[in-house]
Amino acid sequence: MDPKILIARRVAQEITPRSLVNLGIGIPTLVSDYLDEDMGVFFQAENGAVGMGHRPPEGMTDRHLTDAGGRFVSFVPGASTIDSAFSFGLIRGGHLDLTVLGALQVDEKGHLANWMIPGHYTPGMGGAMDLVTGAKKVIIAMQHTAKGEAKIVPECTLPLTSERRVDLIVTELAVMKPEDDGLHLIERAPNVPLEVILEMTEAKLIHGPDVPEMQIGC
Amino acid sequence: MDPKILIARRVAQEITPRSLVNLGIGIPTLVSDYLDEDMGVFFQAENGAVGMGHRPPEGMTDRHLTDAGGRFVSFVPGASTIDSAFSFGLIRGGHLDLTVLGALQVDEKGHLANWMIPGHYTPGMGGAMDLVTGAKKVIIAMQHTAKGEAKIVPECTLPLTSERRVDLIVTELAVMKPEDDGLHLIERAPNVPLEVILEMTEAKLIHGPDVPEMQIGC
Amino acid sequence: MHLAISIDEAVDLIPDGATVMLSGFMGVGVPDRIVHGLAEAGKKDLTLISNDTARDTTGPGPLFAANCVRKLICSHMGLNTIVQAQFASGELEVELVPQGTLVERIRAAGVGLGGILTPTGVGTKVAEGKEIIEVDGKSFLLEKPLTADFALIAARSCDYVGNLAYMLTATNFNPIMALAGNTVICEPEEIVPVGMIPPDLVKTPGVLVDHVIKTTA
Amino acid sequence: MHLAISIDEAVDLIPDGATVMLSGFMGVGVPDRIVHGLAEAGKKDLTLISNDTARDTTGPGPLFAANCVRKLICSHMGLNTIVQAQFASGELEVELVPQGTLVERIRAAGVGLGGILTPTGVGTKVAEGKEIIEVDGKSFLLEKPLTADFALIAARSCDYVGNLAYMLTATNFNPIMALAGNTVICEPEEIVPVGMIPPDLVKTPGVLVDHVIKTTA
Repeated sequence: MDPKILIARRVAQEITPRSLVNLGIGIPTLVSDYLDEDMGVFFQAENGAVGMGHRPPEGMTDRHLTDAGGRFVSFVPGASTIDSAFSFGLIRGGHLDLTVLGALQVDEKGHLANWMIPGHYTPGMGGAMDLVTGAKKVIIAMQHTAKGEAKIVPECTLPLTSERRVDLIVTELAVMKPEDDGLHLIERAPNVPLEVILEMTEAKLIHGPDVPEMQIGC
Repeated sequence: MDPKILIARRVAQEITPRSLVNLGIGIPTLVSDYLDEDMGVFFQAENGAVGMGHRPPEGMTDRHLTDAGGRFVSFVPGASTIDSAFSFGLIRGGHLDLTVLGALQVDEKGHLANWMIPGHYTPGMGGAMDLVTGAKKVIIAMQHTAKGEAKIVPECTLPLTSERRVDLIVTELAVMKPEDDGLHLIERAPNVPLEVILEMTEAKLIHGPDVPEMQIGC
Repeated sequence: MHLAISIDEAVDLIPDGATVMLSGFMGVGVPDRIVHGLAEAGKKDLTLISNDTARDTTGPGPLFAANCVRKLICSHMGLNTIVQAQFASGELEVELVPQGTLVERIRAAGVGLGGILTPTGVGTKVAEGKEIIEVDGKSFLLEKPLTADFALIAARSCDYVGNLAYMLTATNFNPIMALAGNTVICEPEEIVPVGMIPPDLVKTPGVLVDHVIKTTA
Repeated sequence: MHLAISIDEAVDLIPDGATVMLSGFMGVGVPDRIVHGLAEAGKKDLTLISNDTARDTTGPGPLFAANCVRKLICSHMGLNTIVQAQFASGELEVELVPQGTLVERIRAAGVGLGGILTPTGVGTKVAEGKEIIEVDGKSFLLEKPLTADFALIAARSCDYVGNLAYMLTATNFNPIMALAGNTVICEPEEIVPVGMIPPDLVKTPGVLVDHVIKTTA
């Protein structure tokens, strides 16, 4: 299975019925493809969309209805629009049940760095700091390493996005959960040996003798 | 002329076209009766009405459209409704051009006391503190004295409504304006001698030899 | 999606001693049926957060007549004689808050801010015991967020997602309290099918609403 | 009441060096005609407050292509290559603000609050040089109000009172910036007679709007 699809499918399992969910760009966006529409999940975007549906076909787009990337979307029945202050009120106020975001680094404390590489061009944090600080649950969905460099590290060397501990990290190799005592390895991807995960991870991973496999029933 | 009507007519002269105005209960409420409707003034109420018109006739009332006292009102063309946070955003944010309020006491510094008499039952300040603190212009419309007691005093003995200096005080005897150097007597009511005003006022009034009469052209 | 519940079911959700925000302004935009339900059920020791207390028999009035309220946080209680008597006798504790501060404290709780910095009340009795924060040479009162176990709100229209639309001045505190209650219960005048309220007319997205009350008993 | 003005008249109101809030989100809900007007007029040294910089030719893009902007306050400038180049060369000064903080700072200015107390940014680079306020044991950043000489906003519908209604996600920053500009200029898609926008559909009361731009040149 494509690593990105594996990650998206695993993250989709974390989404509960009727919840309000914000998906970041990249892999997180794919998550909505693996959800049962009957679950009544509402997708929110920073620009004030509550209840986004699929991209409409050519000829049925409207320039007043877009996602946070400015791409045309549709609305599901029961959708609504709110202004930017209200949108971030939902995010900061703990009304957003889940945000799924990418990362540059995550560390043993569950701290996230995903907006800035000093010395490089920084496009801006957009809504990321509010999302990570305010959402009820934060899941990081990312490739386990970047060009061979570890992304799961003992302590973030890049500037943090928030002081808040993320709730879950899902990669194509593993599922990890930061807790008070450190970063727990809780699942392996199908057919991935424990040793491979430990080798690809600079952070110390806490685990028992048997780490269960993800159940993603392909 | 009835003293209350005199006050209301004089205050009405202070209202500029197309302004947003909040009228308190009592004498201030009368002010709207003496305005030309062509002026395009919008009356605002704390409960979120922007553009209140006259009380509708029996049979044309609606329980969803009331003023801040819960009384039925109508809307003028171009009226709108806003929520309570927005309503006080207009008030506190300096978007309200004028508020006209009653007073228990006003003093030489232009400080207002209109919400509490220690030892007596205090119904609550409602929106008064926000109105006095936030409106662009605050006019006090009141009877010059209360049961023989002076209401315009050297320094308020009752708890203040705000630290903000009110802009104008209009009574059935005089118009007064608080400035940096004290309280200026700027107009006399028709046929009221200067001595009467000075006698009825505990505060020191600054005035020239000739205090002009109000021009209210009855 | 919500299965609408009865007034009795809604009343049963609210225990004695709960902190309850009740929307409305001088009796307008108040969820009257649930107010009567709480009064009839004889709830005790509620802390009530409400702009005002309307009159003896309107708005929150029935809650005082039935001795449900131990503490009241409001901006005005002027026209309710029962409130006046209970306050005078000492059985009702009252905290008076300037109206703009009240609604903004509720909003702050709802949108995850640590409090508000307001010029209202600086230099008055309202400032007593409160922190003053200087910003660029100006003084502001630090007023803390105000939350509640329950927000009881009224709407003109509601769908089964819980989306709410309000009407005219019955809007008032409703959309703000809908942000701030841990559990939000809405008493609508009508419930319509999902999709019938245009997205731009929704003032409270259904994600904020926990329970919708049936329009019939 | 407002007599609608032309784009040229609106452009003439805005001097070089002005601080300008421009609404919109990735090019949606932006008053495009006035943006082009300012670019064509060759305005200089503007301070621009905008959520993002969209792309080279959309949203605020033309202002950068015409070298109108000296300082930019935004939450994201990722997809505009001209902004990127001007920032790299040092000719454009940039202040990055978290999006929720940006909109709430604008609102604070508009509603007369002394600033906001937000948990966003605490413990990050964003907190550098800023005051931390403790409220009941939790830390919040004190972020100051953000105002502007002009707010340039876009609306779906407008009447001659200046009442505004927005459409779907083109709403975004518009109603908030309408509160915070010293002079508010609106570019509507349509102007309708007074009374045609129902009171509950008005998201920005006309009292906030100083100038309305004609829908035809």
